[in-house]
Amino acid sequence: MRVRGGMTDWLLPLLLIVQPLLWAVWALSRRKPLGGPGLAVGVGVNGALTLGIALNLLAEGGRVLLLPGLAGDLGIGLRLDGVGALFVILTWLIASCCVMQVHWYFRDQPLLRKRVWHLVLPLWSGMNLIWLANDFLLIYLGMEVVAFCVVGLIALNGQAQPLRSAMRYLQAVLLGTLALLLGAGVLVVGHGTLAVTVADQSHEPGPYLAVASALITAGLTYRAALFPLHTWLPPAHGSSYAPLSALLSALVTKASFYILARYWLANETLFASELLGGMVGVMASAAILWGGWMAWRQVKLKMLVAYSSVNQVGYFFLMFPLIAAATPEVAETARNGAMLQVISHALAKAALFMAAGNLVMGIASERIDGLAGVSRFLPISLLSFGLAGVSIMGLPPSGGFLAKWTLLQASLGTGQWWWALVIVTGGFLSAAYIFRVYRQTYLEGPGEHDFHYGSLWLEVAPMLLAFLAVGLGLVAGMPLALLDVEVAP
Amino acid sequence: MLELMFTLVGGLLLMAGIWLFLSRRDFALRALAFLLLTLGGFVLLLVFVPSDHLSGLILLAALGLPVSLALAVLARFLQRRLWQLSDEVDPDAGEGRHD
Amino acid sequence: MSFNDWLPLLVLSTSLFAAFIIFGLREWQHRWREAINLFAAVAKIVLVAYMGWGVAEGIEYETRFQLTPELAFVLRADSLTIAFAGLSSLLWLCTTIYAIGYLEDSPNRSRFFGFFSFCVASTLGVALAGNLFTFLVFYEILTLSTYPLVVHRGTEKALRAGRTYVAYALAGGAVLLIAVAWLHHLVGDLDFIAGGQLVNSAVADDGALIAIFALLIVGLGVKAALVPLHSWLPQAMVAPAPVSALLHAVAVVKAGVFGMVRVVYDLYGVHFASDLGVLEPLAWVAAATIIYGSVQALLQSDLKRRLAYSTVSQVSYVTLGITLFGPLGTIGGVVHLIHQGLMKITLFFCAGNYAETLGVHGVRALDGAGRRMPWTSMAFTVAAFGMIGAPPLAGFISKWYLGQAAVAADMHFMVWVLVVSTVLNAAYFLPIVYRLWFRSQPADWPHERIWGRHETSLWLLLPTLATAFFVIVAGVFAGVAFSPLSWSIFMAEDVYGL
Amino acid sequence: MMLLSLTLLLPLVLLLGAVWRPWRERLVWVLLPAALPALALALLADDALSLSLPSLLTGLEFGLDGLRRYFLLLGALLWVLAGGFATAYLRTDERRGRFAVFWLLTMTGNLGLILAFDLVGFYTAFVLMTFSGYGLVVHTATPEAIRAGRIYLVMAVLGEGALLAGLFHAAALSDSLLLSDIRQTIAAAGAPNLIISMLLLGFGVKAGMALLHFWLPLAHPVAPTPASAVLSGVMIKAGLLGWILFLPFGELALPGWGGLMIAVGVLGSLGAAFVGVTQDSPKTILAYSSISQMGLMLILLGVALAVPDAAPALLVGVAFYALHHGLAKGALFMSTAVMPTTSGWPRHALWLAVVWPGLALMGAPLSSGASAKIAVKSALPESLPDVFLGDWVKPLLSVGAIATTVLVMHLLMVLRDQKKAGSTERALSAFWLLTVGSGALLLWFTPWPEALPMHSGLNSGDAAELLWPMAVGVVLYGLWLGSGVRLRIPAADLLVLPEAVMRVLARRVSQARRGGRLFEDWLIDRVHRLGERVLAGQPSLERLERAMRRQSAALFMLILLIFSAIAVAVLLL
Repeated sequence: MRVRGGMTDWLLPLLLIVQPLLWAVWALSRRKPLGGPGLAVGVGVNGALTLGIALNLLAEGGRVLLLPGLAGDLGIGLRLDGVGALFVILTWLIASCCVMQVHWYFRDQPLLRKRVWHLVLPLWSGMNLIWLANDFLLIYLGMEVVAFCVVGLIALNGQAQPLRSAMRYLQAVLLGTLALLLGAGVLVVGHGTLAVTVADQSHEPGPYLAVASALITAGLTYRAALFPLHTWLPPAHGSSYAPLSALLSALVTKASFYILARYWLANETLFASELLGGMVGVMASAAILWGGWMAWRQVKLKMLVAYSSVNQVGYFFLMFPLIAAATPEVAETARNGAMLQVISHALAKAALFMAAGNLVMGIASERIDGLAGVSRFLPISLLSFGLAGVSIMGLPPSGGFLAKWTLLQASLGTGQWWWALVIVTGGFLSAAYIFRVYRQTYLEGPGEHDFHYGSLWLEVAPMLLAFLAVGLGLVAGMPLALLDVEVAP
Repeated sequence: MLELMFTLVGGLLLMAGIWLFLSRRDFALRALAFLLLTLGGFVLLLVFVPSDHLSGLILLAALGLPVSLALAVLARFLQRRLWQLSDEVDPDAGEGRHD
Repeated sequence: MSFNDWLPLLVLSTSLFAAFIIFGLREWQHRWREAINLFAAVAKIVLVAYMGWGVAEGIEYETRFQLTPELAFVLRADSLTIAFAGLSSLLWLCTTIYAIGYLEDSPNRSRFFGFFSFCVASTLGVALAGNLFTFLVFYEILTLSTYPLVVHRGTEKALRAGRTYVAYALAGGAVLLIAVAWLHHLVGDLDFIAGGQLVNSAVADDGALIAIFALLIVGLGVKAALVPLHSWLPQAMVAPAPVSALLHAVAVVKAGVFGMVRVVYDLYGVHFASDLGVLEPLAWVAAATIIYGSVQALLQSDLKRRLAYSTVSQVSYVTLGITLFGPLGTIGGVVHLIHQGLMKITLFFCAGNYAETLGVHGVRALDGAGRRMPWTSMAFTVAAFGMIGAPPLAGFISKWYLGQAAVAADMHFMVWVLVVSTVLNAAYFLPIVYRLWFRSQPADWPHERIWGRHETSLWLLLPTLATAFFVIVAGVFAGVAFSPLSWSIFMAEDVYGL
Repeated sequence: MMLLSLTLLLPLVLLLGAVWRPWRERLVWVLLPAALPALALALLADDALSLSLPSLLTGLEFGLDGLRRYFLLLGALLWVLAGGFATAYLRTDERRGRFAVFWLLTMTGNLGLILAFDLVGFYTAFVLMTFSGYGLVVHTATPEAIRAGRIYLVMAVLGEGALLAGLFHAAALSDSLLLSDIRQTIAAAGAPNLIISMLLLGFGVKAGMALLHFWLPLAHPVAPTPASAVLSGVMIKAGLLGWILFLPFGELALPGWGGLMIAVGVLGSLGAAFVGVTQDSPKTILAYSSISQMGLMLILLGVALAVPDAAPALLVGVAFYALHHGLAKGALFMSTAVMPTTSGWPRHALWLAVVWPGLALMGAPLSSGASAKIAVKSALPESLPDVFLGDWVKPLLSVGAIATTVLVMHLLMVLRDQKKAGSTERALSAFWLLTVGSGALLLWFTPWPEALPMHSGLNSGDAAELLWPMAVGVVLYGLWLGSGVRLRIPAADLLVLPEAVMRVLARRVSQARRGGRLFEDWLIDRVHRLGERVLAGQPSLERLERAMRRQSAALFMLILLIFSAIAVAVLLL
């Protein structure tokens, strides 16, 4: 229900977006870097806010909060509905685990610990802004905040290689967002609204909507690292610190997909996009195959996990061709499948990166074949890597499997059975590179390795996330129910 | 008359952007070229916009373009920082699998 | 949710909890590990026996969770479940005792026993699965839980065998996933019902159903080692003896065949399947596997590889049994599912004993082992004659029913397949029995280990003798009430509604 | 009822003792008593007797009827006497424990199959007897014994396979497993050729039918004497009993199959005698004599099959003939191992005891052979219309008798030359004499009321019938001995051809085992190597990735143009 919204409606979402910023300012003002309790308080507050929004949503259903005056007419404001709330909860979950992991990972590097918070926390608020924004302007704002923070995080250790990946990431961001901006401009000119769900303001399809969709889709595929435009992601995530790349790969790439999904889900009926969907589908299938193949060939553990992201992003984007060709309820199955895939991938990828970080730190070498005989030394990290791998491969009982199953159902529902083949081959390829790592861990090491032990706390977060990723398969009912909370038109 | 002037300026900006984009291969300038392209796009859009939607376009351009400019400057700064690290080798070298 | 609803889940979770606890144990806590393992095994047998008694009385056990609006996770116990669950829980106890003795002082035992009980949990999951989706879930988990067991030794050869195994198993799983998804799309959620689910479904498109059946059989055929898909089985012989015993006698191979039994009887319905005309080609594939497996077994000089190919051949008896339309075929197939488990596990235990005690792996090196290890060799002889199908042992019962079923279903060629395979079985088992008993001992064994008075450690010997004893009892007392044979007859009755 | 279960259970219970080493050493002593219950059952039990065990296997039924009684009497007598003989014969042999185990197993199998009333029970006992018989054959573990054992086992397994096929078809036709019902259903189903041929082949291997007899002349010489006595006396009769119980005698006229059986029988009796004469070891001659006698019995069965109404009498005749042949052959085998050392009249008396079973075989008057031959001749129908060799049966039987006489004469001559080989042990001679005596005396008083009436063969008509074949035989043997023709045929005559084939096959298998890699192993290695090569090499993919990375901006422009082109195209169409 569209309402200008009194103060009470604005309080919770606004607080949710601003809280991480205030937390960052507080962190900057202190001389010593943020200690354990400080972090715990911040996470607790954010958790409470997230919970508040989710409960409020379940109680009163979805609604749109528009800014007063001119901005309101253009549709600028916040949109509270199931999908947004789900992603806010997901962000809280993963960001808090990453915060804990960062805190323990940089235990003996106070300087870095000081600098890292003023990048991570604004990133968190930028993400929350993107999830809840109703229009392209706020989305653009959120994307740029996230971009600034991510560039900083990638280039954190100041060596040449990460710096170069940061440059490449910056180029991707700049070009992608400008295309988004131009698309929004065409939208404003054509339909006089900036709102993502154009249907709220006007209902007749037109040339402006078609051109705008093309521009926006192109821009966001670049930011989301879909196949031909994926090249910035592996070096960026592969070379930065493990907990940070966990945060980046689990959340940041999802933002662009999230925006594009909202746009398509809302306006797909307005612009007949069978062909565009097919093109995105082709790129997605190429991403699955290429990502899987390159991941299987990698020598370094973190590069393997990074390329696995390229592989998995392909699965999300398979949703678009399915929506384009589907009847409403099959489109809903496709959406559920894609969202489940996003959630389980976010959890699994974060766990994978953190576990990989622990393993790399333990055996002091980036290479996979250095992992021989590690099963005796780091069992818990290995187990979390294994469980997360199960979800990535899409084997039961993980969330990945249920997502793969739902996408299969959607693909068969739309009659385009070839996407099913792509999904299954992709599953096989991801099994290939995951088992390549398992294989090494079972190899009996030559003699006694000079492993050095990190702190035990480092292994808690990946284990928790891995269990969530695998357990998602059994409790998938809840997130899907949340997805159905819509904004009444 | 005003439309004609706007289309002329928009077209000029587009041409400059494309020329800059094709001529230099380093990041910052490429970013700048794309910025010019988008600016040209906006100016052309001004020709078609009905009067009541003008405000939305202005708002969008007013916010978007400066931020993009800032990003282009950040790209420039990072590039110079990169050279300072005296990594004279081709910036793309060492990206591959083997290092 | 009365106790009857929680029982299937309880049966499943006994070994799941055992797995998690054992994973937590440190390497040196082997007292604790053995205690938990044995307790879980015994508890499981008691529960399955109770459930078996209940099913015989006609009580309905079902645990059902609704994952998504149209997808349910169902665990149900019916007569076929009890047959397979009973077999796997009984043999799990024997194999656990055997494994404790076999891996006396080897590394990574917590990891081994953790995945060991995890593997049995997934096998029981396969047995208890109430609908096709749950079956698929546990079928895939089985692959995951058996991979670490195959590569347990950590040598290059073991890992290569592991890679082959995973490639085959996941490919099979992928094909099965497509088939199940397609069937689910056509017909919706598919509970296993005694008379078969698709008989009364509205799907008119027989072409699709036949294609789905083919995909299902290929997916299951990988684990059931049908001919073109069987090569992973001999390769996986690198695994330690208890693993190859459990894998080949009970867990992986039987899961595949059990799946086929479910698909033909409880999903398609045997009448509907034979009208579709899908049973005939499957019978030919099974026949080809039986003959190919026996011939290959003849050509193997390594004992475990010979037993592996013998498994490839023997498991297809069950598939053959299913495809022979008629109650006799069902009885023969299901009873062989149980008997083959008993016989094969005994053979692998003996192979393990010979390898562990005398360091003997080749068939040629077994001369005179009968004199040095009389009890193990006696068990081997009993199981070998059982496999050949010599009465009064268990193998004869199943061959007897299969033979009659082949005639009843007037597929006379299958009688010749059974006869030729019996002769081939004799051709590759009798020379071994001859070497054991009628050849003199070599001067000294490759690397012999002495266990005081007994021929080998009791941990290894007792399970072997126990399973050999079961082979005899299952054969001789086949007429008794709760014997495998009468249980299969009880099962065949409600499949054919006699 | 109790006696019946005791017959089967006693040997098995004694076998349990074999597990404990000291008890197994003394197991040899218990061989004789183990068979006593069977003997008591044969002599004392009344006919209508049955024991059913529903829970064993698929429901076992045991019992006794008139026809089986002959076989039981033969079996019981021989197992008792040969058992005692074996105890004495093997006192010094250090592997006697193992021999005793196999002996008891074979005995259980043999007695079980005689008493079995249901198909599965019969087949179980049959298989048990076959496989444990192997243990007796290879007891001496000499190279010849091993070879004989291997051939015995190969032929036994092939026979088993054929039998199994036949039984599957037979069992599937009838719903009940009782042997009598099986016979009815086979007859009712018009005696399908497949079942009849499989049963003939399956039991033929065991009964030493012509062309399936190769294992017999090899197995008997190598086996210890008591074992060969039992092998020839009782075990090959199991094949005969199998034919009698399964083939539909008296219910269906099968002239075709009858004719075939007669032809094979003739081949067997004459061929075996011919080869037997050329042998020089007494046990091999005896083996060929058994094949020849089985050939005769096969002829009689062929006639019974062709003419149903003559079947009942003929079957009893064959059973009686088998009883006579078993005892005579057992005595002869034992005599090969016994050497009378005394001189003067005891020497001649003992020599007569050796000759007497031979005379019985020839069918001399006053001997068991005479009454058997007369009983059979009286049961033969006059004419056998449209049956191959139908009206030649009587002459063929007499030709058979002549051949037997020649063979026995040859045997006695060989025994006379080799007398020094036997051992002088008192007990051995005692059991040997007992066997000869039982053979001779038993037939004079009928063991059970409705058995066949005894013909002493003294009245003129019968005597002439019996004597002229003997006379012709003696003359022929004299001529053959005079002519000095010495012919050497290897022991298992025609086996040379199949054995060569087997040897080639075995070499191919061992060669495949050693060197030849399996196709599938080779395939899997190729796949693994391919995997490794892909992982290591192929920089082309790497170059493509780097090129995409360098040109990502241009790529983005391209994607942007493609998308807008699609959007415009959709608009225009």
